[in-house]
Amino acid sequence: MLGEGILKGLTETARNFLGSYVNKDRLTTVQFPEERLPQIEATRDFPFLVYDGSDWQAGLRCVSCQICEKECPPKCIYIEKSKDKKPDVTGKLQFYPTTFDIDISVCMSCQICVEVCPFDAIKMNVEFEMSSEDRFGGLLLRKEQLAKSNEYYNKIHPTEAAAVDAALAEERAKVEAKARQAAEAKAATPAPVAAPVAGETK
Amino acid sequence: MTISFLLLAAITITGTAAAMSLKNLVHCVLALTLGLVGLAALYLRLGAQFVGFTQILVYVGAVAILAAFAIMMTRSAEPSELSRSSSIRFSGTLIALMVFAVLAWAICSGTSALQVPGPQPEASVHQIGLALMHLFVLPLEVIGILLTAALIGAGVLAMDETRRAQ
Amino acid sequence: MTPMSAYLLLSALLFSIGLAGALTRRNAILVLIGIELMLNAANLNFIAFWRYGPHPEALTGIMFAIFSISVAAAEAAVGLSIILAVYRHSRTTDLDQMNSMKG
Amino acid sequence: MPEMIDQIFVLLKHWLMAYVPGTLQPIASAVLSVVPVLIAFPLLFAITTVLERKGLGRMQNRYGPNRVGPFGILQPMADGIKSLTKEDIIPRTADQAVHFLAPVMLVIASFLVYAVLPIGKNMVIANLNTGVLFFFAVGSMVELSVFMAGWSSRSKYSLLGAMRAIAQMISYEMPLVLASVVVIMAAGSLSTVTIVNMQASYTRIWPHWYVFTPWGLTGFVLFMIAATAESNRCPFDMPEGESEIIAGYYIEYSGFKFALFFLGEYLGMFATSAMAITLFLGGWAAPFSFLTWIPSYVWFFAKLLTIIMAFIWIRGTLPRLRMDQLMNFAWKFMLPLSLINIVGAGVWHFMPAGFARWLIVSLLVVVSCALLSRGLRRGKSFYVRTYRFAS
Repeated sequence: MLGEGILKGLTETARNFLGSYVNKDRLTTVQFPEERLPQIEATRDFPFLVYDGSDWQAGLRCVSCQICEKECPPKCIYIEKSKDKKPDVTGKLQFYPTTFDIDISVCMSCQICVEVCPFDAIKMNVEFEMSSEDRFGGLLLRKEQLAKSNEYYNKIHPTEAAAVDAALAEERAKVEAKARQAAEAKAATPAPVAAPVAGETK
Repeated sequence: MTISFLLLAAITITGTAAAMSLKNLVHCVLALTLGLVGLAALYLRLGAQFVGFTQILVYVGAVAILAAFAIMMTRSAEPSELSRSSSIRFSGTLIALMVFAVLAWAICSGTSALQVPGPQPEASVHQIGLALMHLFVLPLEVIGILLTAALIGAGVLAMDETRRAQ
Repeated sequence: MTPMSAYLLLSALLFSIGLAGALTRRNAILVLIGIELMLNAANLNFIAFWRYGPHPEALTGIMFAIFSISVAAAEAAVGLSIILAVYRHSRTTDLDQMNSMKG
Repeated sequence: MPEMIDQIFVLLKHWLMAYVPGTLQPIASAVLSVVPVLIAFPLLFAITTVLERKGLGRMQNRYGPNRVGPFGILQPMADGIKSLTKEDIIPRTADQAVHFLAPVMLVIASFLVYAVLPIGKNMVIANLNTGVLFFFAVGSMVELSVFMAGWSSRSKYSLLGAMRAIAQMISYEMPLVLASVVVIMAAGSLSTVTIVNMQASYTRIWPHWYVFTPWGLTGFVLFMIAATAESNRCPFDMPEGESEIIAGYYIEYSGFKFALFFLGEYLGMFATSAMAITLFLGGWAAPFSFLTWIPSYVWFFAKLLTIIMAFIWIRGTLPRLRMDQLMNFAWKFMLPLSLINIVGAGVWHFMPAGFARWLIVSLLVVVSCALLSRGLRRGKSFYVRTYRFAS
């Protein structure tokens, strides 16, 4: 008979309509600024720079090797390498970026920069409310805007950050052990074999 | 000669004259509807409500739309040359003018007895229905048959020949 | 009050406009519209004579106008479908080019 | 006292008219009748848009607009300000005059039909002898404005949309008129006021609405389906199918003219709904004799809102029809059924009152409906669709 399916459809929409007032499951919309879904841990959008310690200028892990700049597919990273060297958090002398800009209007969140970075200096952020009225200046992030503390990194990506910290600590321990060994060797035989290592630890 | 009559007459004449002289065929149809609406208003003014609204329903709602459809389907909306060769145009207009002159002469010399209307006659739908069912029942049936035949005939004529052959 | 001759003159003018259009235009659709206009002029005459005539209660003029409108509607439908059929054959609605029967 | 409240607007008008000098009386009377309608129905349009969006949202498991004002009820104002301040773009190749006239004519035609709709007892702008005919005659002018809009925009989408709209409107106008013929037969009048007065009486508590007869019910259903098609609403919104031809005939319009099209469309919907109420649902008459103390205009607008809700419900439920389904439905189902319905109304009129005529007329309608729906289904060959390139 004509009209059977229509009636079936009408009951379904009526159930949806009335049900939406009593049953939360029938209203799947999240009303964004007031309600937010919990973020999953693997969320990522734009890169930021990690620094250790409390002073971002001193603790920046980036040594300005410019690998990320070269690897970036849309070429949104711009780095100027410093002429001089500054001690990093372990006290080793390193180059540092005088300028580190990321144009997030160009960035495509591919995470290649994070994967190529040998120093774990660049990581992916979860900050997404970055709308700006100035599409050139407002979306070009400078070094000071990009620098975020390691604690912040630990907060947004706990598992990943813990792994990174463990790896870094292990490496530093290895370096220190090596240095100690070298120092012991130096103490035993004062030959200038471990000069570069000594230079590093100075 | 009241102002309302002159206004409606002006609308009717402008619309129909534009319909017969504009280049773009769609404009012609739109102007025609203007003229026909003016004519319907004249019917209303004469007290023939039923005919006036039937005029709008049939001419504006059906005939004008049909003509517009035909124009679209025959791709003649693009303006072409205004009309036939100038001699035909001239003689056609001349014939029309002569017809008008003869008619106007006849009207002006003949109808002096009927210049003043009687009291407003009643032409309610009820009376029209009764007249259609009593005195005019045969013409009504004939019109019914004619319209049915026209409906079927128009459908068959407009149908694609390949589909008709199937 | 408007004299009846005003209505009759108006209808005569309408008729002439329709006639002129039917005689001078090349497009078949417009010729059909011209014929419709002439029918309408006749309708106006019917209504005017009904209103000003001696026996308006007989409704003859109105009846004539109603029948005339229905006939005109049928005529328009059939005429336009004929134009469509012709167009399908000759790809034109120009009356001057429909001359295949010309000797 | 209820009588007084019922007639309050009529009395108010008479009271105001007493202060108007004699020469201005006709004009003042017209203005006083027309202006309330010109205010009430656009207001109803504003309310309907927000109700429709909220209702549709709930049916689709989402909130509707709920940002502007409490529960989003000020959304129409925001929309209005937006469309008023938007740039009015006219396509370069468009036919300027026709492009401008189309929305104006649509709105004028949509407003004109309200002249014959009785929105309460003694509340009608013009009690025309040929009211129903006037309604359909002026309603048919909408088609012309749709054509003007579609053609003058010089866009393929709008021309296609206009062609679809006109084909659909012409096809569904016939069942619309034929469905209302049964009421005209029963009432013996084309005047809307007379038709409502015929229905505003009661046997015990039950009203004499035409919808409570077999032919009346069939006529009502046919009228509502045809009215849905006539006002281009879902599931008959082929002319403006958003996913195919974007907005159909008014795609090239922007700013306030677009809003005018929207207004015209909704006004047309209200007008046909109000006509359905007038013809079948007793107009302003109360549904039970003990409820007559509620003012008549309240009943009218309550019925109108109910029908609008039904429209929204239908829109939230049904998918869009295909063009051939649309045409087949109009010509192979609606038209024959409405003709049979007229025969049924005639049989009803000439049979003695009683159970027998109920049975016969109901059987006539139900059997023909079943046969016609079988006929619609026949000739349709279902087959399993294969997607050659997908798998």
